[in-house]
Amino acid sequence: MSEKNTIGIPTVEEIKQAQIDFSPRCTAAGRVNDKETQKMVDYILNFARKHSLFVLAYGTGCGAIEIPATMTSRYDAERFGIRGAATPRQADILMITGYLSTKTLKRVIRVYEQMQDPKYVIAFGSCTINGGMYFDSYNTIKALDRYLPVDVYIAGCMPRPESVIRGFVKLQELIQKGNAGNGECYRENLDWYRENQQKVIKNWDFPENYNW
Amino acid sequence: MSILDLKGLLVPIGALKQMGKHPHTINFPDEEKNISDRYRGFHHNSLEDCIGCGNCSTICMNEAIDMVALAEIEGGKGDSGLRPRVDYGRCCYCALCVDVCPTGSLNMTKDFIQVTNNPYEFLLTPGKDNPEAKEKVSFKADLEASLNIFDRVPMRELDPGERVKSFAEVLLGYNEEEARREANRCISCGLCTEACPVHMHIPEYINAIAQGKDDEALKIIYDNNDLPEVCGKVCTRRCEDVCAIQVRGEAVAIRWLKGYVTETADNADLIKQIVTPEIREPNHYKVGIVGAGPAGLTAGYYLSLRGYDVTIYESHKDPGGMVMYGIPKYRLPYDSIQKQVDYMVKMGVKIHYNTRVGKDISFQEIYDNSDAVFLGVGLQDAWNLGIEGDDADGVMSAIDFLGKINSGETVEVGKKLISVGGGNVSIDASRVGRRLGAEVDQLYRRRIKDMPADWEEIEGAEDEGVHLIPQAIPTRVIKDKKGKVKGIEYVKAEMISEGGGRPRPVPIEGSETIIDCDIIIAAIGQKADYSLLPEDIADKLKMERGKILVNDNRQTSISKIFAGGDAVKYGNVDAISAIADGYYATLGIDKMLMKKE
Amino acid sequence: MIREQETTLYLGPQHPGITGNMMVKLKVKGDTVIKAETHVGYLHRAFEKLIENRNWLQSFTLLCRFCVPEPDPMELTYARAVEQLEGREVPERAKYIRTIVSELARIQSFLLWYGGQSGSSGLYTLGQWSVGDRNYILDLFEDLTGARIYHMYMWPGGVRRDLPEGWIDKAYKTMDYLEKRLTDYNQLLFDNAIFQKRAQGVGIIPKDKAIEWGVVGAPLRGTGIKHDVRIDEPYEAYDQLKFVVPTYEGGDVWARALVRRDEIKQSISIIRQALDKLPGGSYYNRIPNPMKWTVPAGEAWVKTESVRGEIGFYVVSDGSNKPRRVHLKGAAYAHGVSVLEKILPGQNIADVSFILNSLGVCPPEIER
Amino acid sequence: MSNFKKETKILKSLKDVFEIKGSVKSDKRISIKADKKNVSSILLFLKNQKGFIHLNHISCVDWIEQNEFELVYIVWNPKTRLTVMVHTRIKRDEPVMENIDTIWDQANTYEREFREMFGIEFPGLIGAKEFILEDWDNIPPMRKDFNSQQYAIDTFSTRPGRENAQNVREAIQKRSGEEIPDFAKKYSRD
Repeated sequence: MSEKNTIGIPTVEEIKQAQIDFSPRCTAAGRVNDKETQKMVDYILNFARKHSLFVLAYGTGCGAIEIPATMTSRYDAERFGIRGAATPRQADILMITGYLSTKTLKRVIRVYEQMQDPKYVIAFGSCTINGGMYFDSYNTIKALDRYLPVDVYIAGCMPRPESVIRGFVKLQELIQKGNAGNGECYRENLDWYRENQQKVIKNWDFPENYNW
Repeated sequence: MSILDLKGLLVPIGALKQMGKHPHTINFPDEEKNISDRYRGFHHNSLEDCIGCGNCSTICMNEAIDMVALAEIEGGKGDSGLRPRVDYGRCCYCALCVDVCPTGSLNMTKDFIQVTNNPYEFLLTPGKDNPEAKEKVSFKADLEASLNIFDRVPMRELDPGERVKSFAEVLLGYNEEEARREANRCISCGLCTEACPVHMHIPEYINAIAQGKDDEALKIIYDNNDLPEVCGKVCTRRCEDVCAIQVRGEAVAIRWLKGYVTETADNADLIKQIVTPEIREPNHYKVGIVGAGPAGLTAGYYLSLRGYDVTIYESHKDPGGMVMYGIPKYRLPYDSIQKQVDYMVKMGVKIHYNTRVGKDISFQEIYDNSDAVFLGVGLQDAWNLGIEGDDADGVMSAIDFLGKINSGETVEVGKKLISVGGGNVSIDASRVGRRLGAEVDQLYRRRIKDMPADWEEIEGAEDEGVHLIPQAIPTRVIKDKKGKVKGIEYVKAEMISEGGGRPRPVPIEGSETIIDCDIIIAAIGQKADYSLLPEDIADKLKMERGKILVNDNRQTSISKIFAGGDAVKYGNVDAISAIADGYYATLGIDKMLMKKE
Repeated sequence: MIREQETTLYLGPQHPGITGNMMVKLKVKGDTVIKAETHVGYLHRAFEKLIENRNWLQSFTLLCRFCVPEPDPMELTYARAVEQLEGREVPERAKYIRTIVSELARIQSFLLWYGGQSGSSGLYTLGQWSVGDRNYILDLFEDLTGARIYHMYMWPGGVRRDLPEGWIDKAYKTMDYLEKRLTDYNQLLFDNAIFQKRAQGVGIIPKDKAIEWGVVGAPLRGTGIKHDVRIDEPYEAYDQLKFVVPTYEGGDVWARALVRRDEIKQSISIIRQALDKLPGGSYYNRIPNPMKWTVPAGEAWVKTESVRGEIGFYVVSDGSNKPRRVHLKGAAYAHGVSVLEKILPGQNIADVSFILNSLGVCPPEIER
Repeated sequence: MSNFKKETKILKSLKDVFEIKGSVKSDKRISIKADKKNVSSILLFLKNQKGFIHLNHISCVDWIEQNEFELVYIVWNPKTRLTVMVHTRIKRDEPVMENIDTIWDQANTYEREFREMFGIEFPGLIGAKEFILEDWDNIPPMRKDFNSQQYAIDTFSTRPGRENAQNVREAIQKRSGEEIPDFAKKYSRD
């Protein structure tokens, strides 16, 4: 390719840097301890956690339509120890099933903050990754990880039950390795998240303290 | 209803009969469900078939598809060198991109699972990042269900029987409705602009036609082509060869659309009114132009728009050069050229007719009086057949033949005319021969599909009764006692390809055939005549194989002399290349003279 | 002695029974609702705004997302509106295929409704069955259109692709299977004393007010009034097929459930007839190049009988390549707000989501 | 046309009582244009005298070029199955329209939506001001002069990583050295 065409086009490094600046990524929860005994305990804890995933029954967007199909007899997600939970206090997983309108985002943040550690977030579909087909809508957020730490993204619009199951399996793997559950990271970076959240949510009437 | 509704309590228990039945659960991921043959999963793009037209990127309402440069794709004529990259943080899997793909290279596959904790991993360049998905292509760019319209709006033309009776124009041109419909087929990718020697703004003017703004279209056309009506009728339209639609269908009729627009302005005043180009203040530089052919006219027009004092010297009595004298009037009516030249004269171009440089005025005089000279002399002399007896009375070159006919002289064609060659010129000669009432046979060395002439011309000739004899090499002209042509002898040839090159015709021994005829028209190429140049200039001017060498600015080895058109070694011999030469010489002259200040 | 006191109860945004988020603000005394107020907007994506930025064909991919459980009627209505504006003919075969697809969509949505209705009354087994069986219809869709939920299949001028090979047989087989399963569903739901007791006499819509209130679809037919766009203003191939529009008296949840139960049967019969009669020929009347496609200026009001009742599209064109306005009137627009607010007072708190489901409220259809 | 007997009859009876322009659009569709002040009496007349008891739809179109909003009331008669579409135009500068939720309750929902999305006032309208949006502080979003894409860019962040995309037309133009004049650029593909 001739040199003429590359003028004004950012290089790979520049793009990488922009991505790093864009979102602090909460990946490892850092629960892996050096001590041998602690390692053993962690292993058992993670094993137990990954086999009983309680999903908060809060479908925020169109992706929720494949959740019934996943949960019911044909795909039967209960094989993996996944089942619904009615309230955030009991739930381990928050599913963001697609687009989030700003009005819902406010509720979702409250829900997320009410959940007990360890807690996981699964993002469904294009909309959570880069805005999806609502990229120019004035009422939906575009990149979910600016507002909440996300553990697993699933591609699709909307993800098929197979994709959903694969997403849960991936989450289980991450849990076993101790690489999932970003509640702590969220707390540490709370200021950064709050700044982003408040940019979108105009009337900020949340309780002052985080642990509520 | 009683409190103890026995039936209502017992019947549901009957559902227990389902117990022990094999569940219909799919044990994903251990067991996979069969994905349908039409599933819309991730994309796959056949990188070789893709031409980078970017139509997928345009139709995508989610702005999910970017066109990016890939290291392994070079690009070239008819290929932008870019390939689509899909952002699965945007894609909604609607497959509109598949249905608008003109080449059918973009398809969707049965792959749909991507799970990751890194949100930056959802960019995929189909075909490059997932070559293995080729086997799993499911939702295909179906020709039948495509959103592209692959069939051209047919052009109305005269009935072949009617045609041979007169020199009336064969193609009747699009009417407004047809032009809009045809313009609507264009996907505005712009691949064509690169193939066009002068890089006309094709997508823009077609878009203007589609929107019903013919005036704007004409204005855009005149931006870098001052003879659009000539091009609209006789252009070799290399643009249509690289049209994105042409890959699986018929190319957009770019030439005919241009013809349609130019015909909407049917006199010079109207053109002036519509085009209203910006004319710069006179800058007192003088430019002399030799030859009022397409190259000379173009240079003259654009130079005068830029404020130069331009004078064109033309040896004939009419402008247009080869376009005027070499193209029969059923293809390009006299009015078409005259109208455009009138317009140019209105814009300030001065043309001296019947002024042969070297005879009526010396080249040295022009050279001394001008700040720059443009040579657009063209190829005036034809090559002889170069076989025994080609000096016979009745053997003539197609250029002479067509020139005579076009300037109103009569040529006695007798009963049988033989035309030799396979280019547009020889087809023209054949078809003119038919119109003059002769029977016509046309001899060509290679196969019909090798003919350099336009397919429409070949078809037109056959429709009108021209008898094509392919793979025939003339060997001898037979004369009668008075030295007049009596017949022509040719041998049949077979095509032999050696070393992967273009197949070469090789004569078959003993296949000599003789056809009786009254006149033989040879159209096997032309050469330039530089006798007008004084010796010292001719010596300094660098040539190669009889053609003048020029750089990108059409500047010759003598910095003050620019050259263009058929006489220059720069691309093909056709009107649009000549126009391009004239246009780029204008830019070159402008650059040279303006730098001086 | 219990002291009765008024309390405010916020039901939602998320609650079982309906597809999508919506909040109902209830004033309750004891466990009886006194006043209800609907709050929507949790799923507002500004479709109608976005469509102004997209051309006629691009809009069509957004439209099916208006209401997730029933994307097809939206596509169909829009396609018909555009065809009406343009005066574009649809081939006979396409009309039949469209009829089949709309009826399949009706069945799959009803099966999902079975799940919601039984779930909100505490009967989870039926949900496991019907939602599981719904997958077989989604499989049919997948074979036909290439996607499970958002088909983007019926577009202006016809349908996108012809029926694939062997699809008709598969469709017949699926219909046979479903018809058998309907008896099982009856056994679990309609013969069940729990459901009968919870559904009868709950959430009554008065017959004399129903039309004026804007009630449509199954809830309207549940009051004994027979109105269905498929017979009022027949479209596609409905005027060539035989079917009955079931009605039940009562106007309560029970009557609405019975209407839906009978409609599945009718839909199966319609699909069988359409498959039998399916004509040959072209399936798609080509639209021009979508990027340059303009639609003549004008307006169209087109109604379709969707799963939840009558939906309509008000489409305005100003002659350009983008729609001026595409305005959806969803069935839930009246059901979810004004009708709900009228029938909830006097009901039990526990019945609220039950009633919501039986009205077929789809919040994304209200706020779009 | 003789086919549209019922339709013409309704139209005539309307024309007798009110000052309106109107025509029968197609089978079962009657379209009339009325002045803003007449709309509620026309709707009342249709509902009480002519049996159009079902309010199908109310729509609003922003005709920013003419500086007007168009309101369309679509009513339906369940007996004759006819539809009447009543169009009226109001000024964009003073967007006030008569409240008709006394005629049909569900009109209240539409009017609340239009108040929020178009900024049209309906005097006497009850119900919370915020219907769909929450804490909206910009111009009403469904108005044509509100640019949704620009707002989205300003408010929400787009994920970086795609900046190396190129425009096909520009890439070819750069390669071939073509110069597109300004007056032609608006016809280029975007």
